[in-house]
Amino acid sequence: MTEILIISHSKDIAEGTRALISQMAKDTVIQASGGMDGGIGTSVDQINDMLDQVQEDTICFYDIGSSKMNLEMAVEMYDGNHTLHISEAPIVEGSFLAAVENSVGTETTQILEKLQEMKK
Amino acid sequence: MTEILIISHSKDIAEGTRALISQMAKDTVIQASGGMDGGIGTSVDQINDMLDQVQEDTICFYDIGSSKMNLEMAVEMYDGNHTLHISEAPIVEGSFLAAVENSVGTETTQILEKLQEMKK
Amino acid sequence: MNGDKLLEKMHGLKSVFDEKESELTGLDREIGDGDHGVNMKRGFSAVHEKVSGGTAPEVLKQTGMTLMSSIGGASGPLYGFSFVKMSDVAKEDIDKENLMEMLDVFADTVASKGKVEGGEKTMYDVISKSAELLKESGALKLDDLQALAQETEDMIATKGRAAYFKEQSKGTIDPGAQSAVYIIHALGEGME
Amino acid sequence: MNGDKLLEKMHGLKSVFDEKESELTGLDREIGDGDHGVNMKRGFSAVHEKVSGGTAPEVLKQTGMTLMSSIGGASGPLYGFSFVKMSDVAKEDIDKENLMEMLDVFADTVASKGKVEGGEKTMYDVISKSAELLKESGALKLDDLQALAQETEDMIATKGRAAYFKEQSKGTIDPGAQSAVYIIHALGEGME
Ligand SMILES: Nc1ncnc2c1ncn2[C@@H]1O[C@H](COP(=O)(O)OP(=O)(O)O)[C@@H](O)[C@H]1O
Ligand SMILES: Nc1ncnc2c1ncn2[C@@H]1O[C@H](COP(=O)(O)OP(=O)(O)O)[C@@H](O)[C@H]1O
Ligand SMILES: [Mg+2]
Ligand SMILES: [Mg+2]
Ligand SMILES: [Mg+2]
Ligand SMILES: [Mg+2]
Repeated sequence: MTEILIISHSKDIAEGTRALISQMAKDTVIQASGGMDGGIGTSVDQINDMLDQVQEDTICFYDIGSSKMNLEMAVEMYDGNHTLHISEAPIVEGSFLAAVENSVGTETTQILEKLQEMKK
Repeated sequence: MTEILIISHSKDIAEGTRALISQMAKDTVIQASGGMDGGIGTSVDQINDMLDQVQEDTICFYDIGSSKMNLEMAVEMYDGNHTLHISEAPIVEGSFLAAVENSVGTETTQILEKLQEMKK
Repeated sequence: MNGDKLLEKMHGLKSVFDEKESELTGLDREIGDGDHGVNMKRGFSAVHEKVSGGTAPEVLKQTGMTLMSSIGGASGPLYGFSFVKMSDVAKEDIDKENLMEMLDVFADTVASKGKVEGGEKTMYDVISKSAELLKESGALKLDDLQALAQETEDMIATKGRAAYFKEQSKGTIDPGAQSAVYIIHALGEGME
Repeated sequence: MNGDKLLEKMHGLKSVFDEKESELTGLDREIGDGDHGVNMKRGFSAVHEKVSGGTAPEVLKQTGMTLMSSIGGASGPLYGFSFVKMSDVAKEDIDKENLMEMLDVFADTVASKGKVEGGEKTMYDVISKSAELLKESGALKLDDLQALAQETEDMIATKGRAAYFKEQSKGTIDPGAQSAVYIIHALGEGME
């Protein structure tokens, strides 16, 4: 089953989004990470650490600009066996939709289509 | 200058979004609140408390379904002198855009137009 | 039914929801986020603690305000605002006819706030049929109300969190429809 | 320039960014989120602490990996990945010509990762012109590099956080362009 990965500039946004989602999508694996040095920021490392744990194809969400760059870079460097999708959907609402759809068994391609209708 | 109000199901999302935004929009007034009883939820009270503090026209952001209902209700019951806009834009990315645009002096109507291009 | 009697009923709902917590949470775990039991329990515990009396309309209004503040889910504004609105039409001494009026307001408020209609698998499916039930059967019996909630079992949810479950929302009674059974039953008790 | 010499330069950038922290932060406060000074300081403190030696390509690669992990802003992946990419073309003993090659790779990497071109008011405006500068003037003098950064002052930002400031981004040197001056100056020192 598809997994969800969340990278935010803020640890709080990452944690809060995970909590919000997991309430409704208990069987979906969600990894979330954010922040830098106790403040706002992201790093490729955090993403790499999450990618190391990935066990299935994964949809990845980011919040603003530079986390996207880090995410793209980490995905480019990834040499594992799973397909990684970077979604441009809003981090909270997009990952929520994806996780819930995923937990009710919606196909990944269909989830990705739904996410594409969102715009941030 | 227009103010920003954020209501989330998660205290962490609310706090994190505020932190992310205020870094770049230092002079924009941002109120953010979320969570219920230490967990996930929202209540009209939290929103009313924030609306009591509003000093200017305000753009309000919510995350998912029931926080919208609470927000609509609070806005309907509001009897202050300022105009309250409920935005359907994504909570993190929408409030970020609005705050930054606001802090560089973009007109509120133009900000609202930009927000309308977003979709969650 | 005067304010005192109504207050007693509202306070009594605390123990009802204490008892039904796991039932409601169980339903919400199937087609929601699994908090409806906790939400309703928290809401009516707060009512028990904070609503201390007055005329019937006053008790309704205080109950509504308290529910809005304390439930914490979608059902909070829906139930809360409905009680506030019912206080506008309630008499100091509520009779059967007045209760029908109140139930109509209850349904209208949920419809407008929830942007919901019948058949969408929500609390509205119970609330909207209860005035009719009272009119036709002369009472709000638990079994009859439960039958209304039961009708939501085969529905596919199109509002609220359950809507994410689409076809899979079939087979579970809507949690809000179930909690509405207890609230409306309490309102109607002793009015036969 | 061998690995030892390069390491010395990379370690030396720690004190440069310690000293320039408030300058860079000041610029980023005008047209960004005010963290570029802290970011660069954190990045090169980590390099000082963690990069301990090897051949020139090894030092570049370690520096890049460390910057990627520790800077924490948009400049992290841009500088970090650029150093990693430069390590692919760097010789064990870097001469002027090899440095030109490296600077071209630096520019190409930023262009592709940042999806940026010249005139967008970013670090790219300094980086992309530095190979040319080295070729033409035979050196990477601080004044000449600073003149490149200075050119960004009148530009309107269309990439990164500064883009949100639109016309108001005019009048401030791009923070990344300014930090690029120090990095490229360090790379070029003693190579005249
Ligand atoms: N738009 C709506 N209209 C009517 N009822 C709704 C609506 N959304 C949710 N509900 C009701 O609320 C119930 C869920 O309440 P609760 O679990 O307390 O809130 P939440 O879904 O926010 O966790 C549902 O079972 C349904 O009856
Ligand atoms: N897409 C991009 N392409 C090239 N350079 C960029 C891009 N985005 C940002 N930058 C550079 O990064 C600098 C800001 O870095 P920094 O403040 O550390 O990151 P952040 O903007 O995430 O806080 C900018 O001044 C600019 O030079
Ligand atoms: Mg619920
Ligand atoms: Mg809930
Ligand atoms: Mg910055
Ligand atoms: Mg930053």
